[in-house]
Amino acid sequence: MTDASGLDAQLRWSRDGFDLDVALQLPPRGVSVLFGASGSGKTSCLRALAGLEPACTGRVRFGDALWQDSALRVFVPPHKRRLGYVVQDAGLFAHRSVAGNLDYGFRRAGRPAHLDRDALIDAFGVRDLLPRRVHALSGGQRQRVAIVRALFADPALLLFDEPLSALDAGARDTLLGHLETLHATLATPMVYVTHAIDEVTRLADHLVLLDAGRAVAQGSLQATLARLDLPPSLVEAMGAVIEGEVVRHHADEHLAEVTFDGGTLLLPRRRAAVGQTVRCRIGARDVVLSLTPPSDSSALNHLRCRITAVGDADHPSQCLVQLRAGNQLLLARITRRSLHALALQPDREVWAQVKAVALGGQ
Amino acid sequence: MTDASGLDAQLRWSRDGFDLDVALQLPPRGVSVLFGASGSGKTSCLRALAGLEPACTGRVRFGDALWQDSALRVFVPPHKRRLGYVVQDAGLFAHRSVAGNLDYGFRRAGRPAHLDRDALIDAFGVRDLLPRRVHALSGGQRQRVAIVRALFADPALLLFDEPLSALDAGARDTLLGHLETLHATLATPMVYVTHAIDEVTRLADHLVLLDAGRAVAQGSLQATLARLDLPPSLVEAMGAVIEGEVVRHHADEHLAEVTFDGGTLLLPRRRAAVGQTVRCRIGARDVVLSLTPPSDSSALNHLRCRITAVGDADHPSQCLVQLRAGNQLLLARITRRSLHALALQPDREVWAQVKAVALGGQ
Amino acid sequence: APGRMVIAAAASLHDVMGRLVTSYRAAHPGARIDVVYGSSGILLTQIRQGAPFDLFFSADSGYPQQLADASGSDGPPAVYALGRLVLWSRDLDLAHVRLADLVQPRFGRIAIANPQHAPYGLRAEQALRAAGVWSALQPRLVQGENIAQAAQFARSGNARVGLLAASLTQSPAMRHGHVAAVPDAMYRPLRQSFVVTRHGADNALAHDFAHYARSAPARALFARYGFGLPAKAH
Amino acid sequence: MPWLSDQDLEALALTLRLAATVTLLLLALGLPLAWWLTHTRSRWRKPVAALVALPIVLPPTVLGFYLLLWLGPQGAVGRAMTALGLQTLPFTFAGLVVASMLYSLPFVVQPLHDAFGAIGRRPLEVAACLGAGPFDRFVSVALPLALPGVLTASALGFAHTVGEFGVVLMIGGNIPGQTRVASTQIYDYVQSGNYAHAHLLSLSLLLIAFLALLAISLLRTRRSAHD
Amino acid sequence: MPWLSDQDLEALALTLRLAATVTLLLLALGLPLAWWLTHTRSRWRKPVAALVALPIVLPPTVLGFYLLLWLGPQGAVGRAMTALGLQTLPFTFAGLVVASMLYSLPFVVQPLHDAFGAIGRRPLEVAACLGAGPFDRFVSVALPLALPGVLTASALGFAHTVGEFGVVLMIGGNIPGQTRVASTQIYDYVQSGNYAHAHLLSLSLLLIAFLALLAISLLRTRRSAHD
Ligand SMILES: Nc1ncnc2c1ncn2[C@@H]1O[C@H](COP(=O)(O)OP(=O)(O)OP(=O)(O)O)[C@@H](O)[C@H]1O
Ligand SMILES: Nc1ncnc2c1ncn2[C@@H]1O[C@H](COP(=O)(O)OP(=O)(O)OP(=O)(O)O)[C@@H](O)[C@H]1O
Ligand code: MOO
Ligand SMILES: [Mg+2]
Ligand SMILES: [Mg+2]
Repeated sequence: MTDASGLDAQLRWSRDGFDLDVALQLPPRGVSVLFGASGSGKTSCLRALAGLEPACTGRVRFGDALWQDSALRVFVPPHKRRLGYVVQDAGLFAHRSVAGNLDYGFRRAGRPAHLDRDALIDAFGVRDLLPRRVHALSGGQRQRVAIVRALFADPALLLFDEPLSALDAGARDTLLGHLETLHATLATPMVYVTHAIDEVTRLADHLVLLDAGRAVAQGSLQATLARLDLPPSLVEAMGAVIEGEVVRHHADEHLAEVTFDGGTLLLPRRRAAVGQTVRCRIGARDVVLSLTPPSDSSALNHLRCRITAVGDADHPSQCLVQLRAGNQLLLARITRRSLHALALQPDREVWAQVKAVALGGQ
Repeated sequence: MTDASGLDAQLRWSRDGFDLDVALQLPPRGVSVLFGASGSGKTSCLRALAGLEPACTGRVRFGDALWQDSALRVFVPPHKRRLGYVVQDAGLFAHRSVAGNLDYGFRRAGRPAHLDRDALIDAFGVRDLLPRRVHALSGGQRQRVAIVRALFADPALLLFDEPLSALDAGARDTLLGHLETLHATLATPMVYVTHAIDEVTRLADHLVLLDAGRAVAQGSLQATLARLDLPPSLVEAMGAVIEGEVVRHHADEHLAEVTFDGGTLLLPRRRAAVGQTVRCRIGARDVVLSLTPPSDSSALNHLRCRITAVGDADHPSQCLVQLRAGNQLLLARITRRSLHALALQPDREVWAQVKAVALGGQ
Repeated sequence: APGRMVIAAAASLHDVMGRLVTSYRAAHPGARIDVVYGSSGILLTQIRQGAPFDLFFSADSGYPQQLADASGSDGPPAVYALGRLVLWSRDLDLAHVRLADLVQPRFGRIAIANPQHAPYGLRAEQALRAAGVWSALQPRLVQGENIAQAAQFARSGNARVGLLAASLTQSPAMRHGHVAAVPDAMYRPLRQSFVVTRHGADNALAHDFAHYARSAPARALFARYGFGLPAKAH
Repeated sequence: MPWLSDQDLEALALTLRLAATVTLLLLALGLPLAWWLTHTRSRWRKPVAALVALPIVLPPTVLGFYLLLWLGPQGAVGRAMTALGLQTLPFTFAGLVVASMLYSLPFVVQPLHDAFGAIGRRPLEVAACLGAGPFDRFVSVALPLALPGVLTASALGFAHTVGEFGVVLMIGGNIPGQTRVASTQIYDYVQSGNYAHAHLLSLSLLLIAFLALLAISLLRTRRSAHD
Repeated sequence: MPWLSDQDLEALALTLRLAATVTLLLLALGLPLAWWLTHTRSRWRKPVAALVALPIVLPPTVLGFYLLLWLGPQGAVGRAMTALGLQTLPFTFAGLVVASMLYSLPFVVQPLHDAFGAIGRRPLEVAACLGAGPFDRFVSVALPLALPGVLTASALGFAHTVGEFGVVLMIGGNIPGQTRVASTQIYDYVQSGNYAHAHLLSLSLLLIAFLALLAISLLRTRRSAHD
């Protein structure tokens, strides 16, 4: 991928006992997720991209703009990069109220008229907090304020460092939904650091796996997640991400029927209208394989597939089965006992059974 | 529950726009999880228990010790409560190295000989960090140091405020395992704040649900999670937690066979030996119901159950089915379409199908 | 025409210079006359660095002479009074007390002005040497930066006795103390002189005041404050 | 009991004017200087820091004496000023301002330096990412966060100038209405044994100062209620 | 070029002894005082804070004058001391120490107060939960975190005492080896027109102070490398 209009960075940086050496090519739209273990260098990458670490050498190009080139002695300071950076600990200004914090970047961005501030304030549920002092906010409240503040600055590039890790499941789900909507409407690319799998699968278009200061894998989400050779930290995330078209709504049952290349799925109805394309993730652990199409089971979805490969999972009792339904790759995680009992092997035809509820939460 | 040797607290505290009014009865052993949305008062509770908020009135008794009684004007200061408090943002001492931070509580606890410091240091993977300055740690590294520091203080009560929210999935899994081991060996009760479902299900013995400063439900994990009337934020967590005895190991397949009152389960083998009691959670979303015992399917476990009740789920397309297998309650989340197609209703007998891999990660 | 002038006066002239200006002002209504007090040494330094003082009344003749030698004055110094040293105490009866008696411990600490640069301090040293007690008294001597400060040490009782300018002991604040004269012979005469500075050379008021300072009413005032009088000039 | 004389009032007014002028100028000078000291990586940092601190150890009279020599008509600065057709500084209000600034500089810069240091890099980084340039960050983030330090610096600078004596005496010349401030006026009263007037003027000075300090302390508390 | 006389050396030594004594005593007094001011909820807080700050505005000579009156044999304190069979304080080294402490107190307490305030409650709370009692927290957490402030306070206190002149002039009595410090010695040289000696002694004082300040600045940098 050498898209001239995306983010293209070559970062090199050594400091006591930690070496960062990362080449990133991120697409000009959508969400690129940096994923990696604690201490693998995710925050360091974001800081270098933001221009907060002048000691980091290399080259950073964003669209047409050259932000940094150590060889040419180019270095654009952070405040000229039009960033929306949400740092790991929120970093709210203690001397300003919540409203004052939100206003800070907004004013410096020249009060952009196209920003619907009220909508953002409501979406992130910070209206009641506006007059509050930031010391009187809970951890989650701070994080929400920090997100809205970054969005108010009308950034050309969003940098989010684990913005949801302080939120409860409910709030996170809501915020994730809003972030999804945002990135569809805002067209602002986002580099997103997280170690939460559901954030990866729901938000990422592009995935970069960091390990000990190096990018060990990067590519589109679909291509990356269906690989069998990912590091163990990703096993929970593994599975297929399927994009299909909503063809019908079953109104009384609140289900949506989605067709894709490899078949049809029923899933809990979402806001998407008929004809729209939706994304849904089928986790490897949610897939049950059987040799015959199951009957009288509560699992609604059955896809006819062909086994393409079998690989190891993270536990010796289990293995990963890669399947193809039409052009779409699926993954199933099953026990080795079942693999043998059902005599599964590449090229065999099987039925993949997926509960509709397993497709709901995404 | 009026166990005289546990933690018994009655906390009342008003401050601009937020009222805390919570009565807690926590058992003298094991992990009590405070669970609730952002801003519901979890941190406030912990701070009040620690004695950091003298403005909070009420009564706190821990075992035989009366820590606070506003009526009697009793107030034991924090440093006399023998606490191990891990705060939400780690709170490391900036003027000390990692080793110096760890040493701090240890020395003040009188260098307790029974603490196996090396084991803890290795368990939490902080050995390499010992000489480091705390400013040079990543978010996750800080949190791990804070946990070890609290344990080094040889506390009588552990208070953990979202200690794992800054960790990646791999590190979290490892740490959760160590926390599980710890609470089995240390006998130190723990009050644990989190909004991560897997932490609840893996660690909690006792669950307190906080909402807007009030405890809306509390009780043992099993009793609480299998209720059908929990708030929506808990839906993902719902399911059964089953305790059973390991009766056999299938060594070549790395599976363990566990029997409980309602049947037998095969699960990925863990460290537990034959004869030991293990806990495993069966999430409502992982259960598939069928009318006949399935054949040639990769799902290893099939339990014969009787439906006891049907309730609403968080999405209108779905419902929750409460089942009984022996004395054990299970929950299944299925679509209403399946409910009708299979004509499921209370008292009906069904087969609950659970993949072994779904039981693995806990 | 009512003018303005600033007089720099040695610390030993506290009070008497004020009176002198008051009586002079009665004849020159509208003129603004300010007095700046300091130790003679500092005043000289300041004048040499361009201080806008029109007249310089020193506690001796040496400092004005230095100014004159450096052509910082309008004309040579003129003696306006002869300074006198006295022994003063707030609460000790000094009748029949001679300087030599000061070695007795009952006199406690003894205040003098700094002999290095305050003319009265130097005279005090000479007198104590003449009495043969200078070395013996060393541990009990406390020095004021100028003679007014030495007076303050004595007045506050922190020093039991002081070797002070007679003029200061005539002020209302100190008139109630006990005084003993120091024989003139024990120290070199203090020929207190003044000059019109170069700054004041063109100031008619300054020249007029210089004239007044040697007039009969002025001499009477100096005498009332315990000064000796120089031979009448001109 | 005497009442404050016209001269006393004049001296008090002059004192306040001097202290206010000096404090404002010192803040104008000290804020950027302290900021520079906090954030520069220049190798001039330490020498400049030590230089700024030096006036503290000079006895004020000594400082005043050297200023008198340098700024006077024979001094290097004085000659240059005369050559430019300017009045030399000693014995003028402007001279007092210059000298007092030099004398009180460290008492203003040091607390500012500490306060800026205590802010840490985080809020400034956040501000930069929100589009604030260096000067903007200084004004909109560093200054408000360092407010307690700014107040302390102002209080110390103001009070130190009010309490200034040695420097003023040396290069001021104690000229009424021009360079005779309250402190030298009190000294005069004391020297002439006029204790009643000395007490009264001292009391006035104390009262004014107490009110000023109280006001600053109130500002501090209002602000620290935010923590 | 003259060399430093024995008297000069004596004065320098006395100056350093005085400044060191005063600084140590002021830290011993100022640390708990600033700590108390930072954390108390007593209603005496504001009055005490204002009282501590008051000496700043008093011209040193005025302060010295009142000390002379109060501590002298006629003064309230002096009478009490005489009644107890003690020597009165004016004209003694102990008197200089007491007066200088009073004079420099605010310059020590203020930076300490700021530094303690900047620490925030969090580290202290964490320490409490790790079993540290109030005094322990003060020593093991507050002090090291406030180190830059402690250094500033020490530097200001030390330097201010070295530069002390007015107070010493008023209650010192200029007794060699006892109360004649460098500042008064230089002043004497200036007064008697002995400029060469004045320059030399001033230079020595500057050099010593510069070295002391440099040392403190180095300590600060070592420490701030941790941020
Ligand atoms: N200021 C610093 N000086 C030296 N090393 C540092 C500094 N900050 C971080 N490091 C080290 O750099 C490495 C990468 O840190 P970074 O903060 O980028 O990790 P991360 O991937 O964001 O981790 P986390 O998920 O825990 O936030 C870590 O090993 C850390 O110890
Ligand atoms: N210092 C304070 N002053 C006033 N109100 C506060 C203060 N700190 C927190 N609050 C309010 O108290 C409520 C409870 O806060 P608390 O920190 O206990 O929430 P929490 O459950 O820990 O949330 P989170 O999961 O986001 O950390 C919130 O509404 C918060 O806004
Ligand atoms: O009046 Mo003087 O000059 O102090 O002796
Ligand atoms: Mg990070
Ligand atoms: Mg919290």
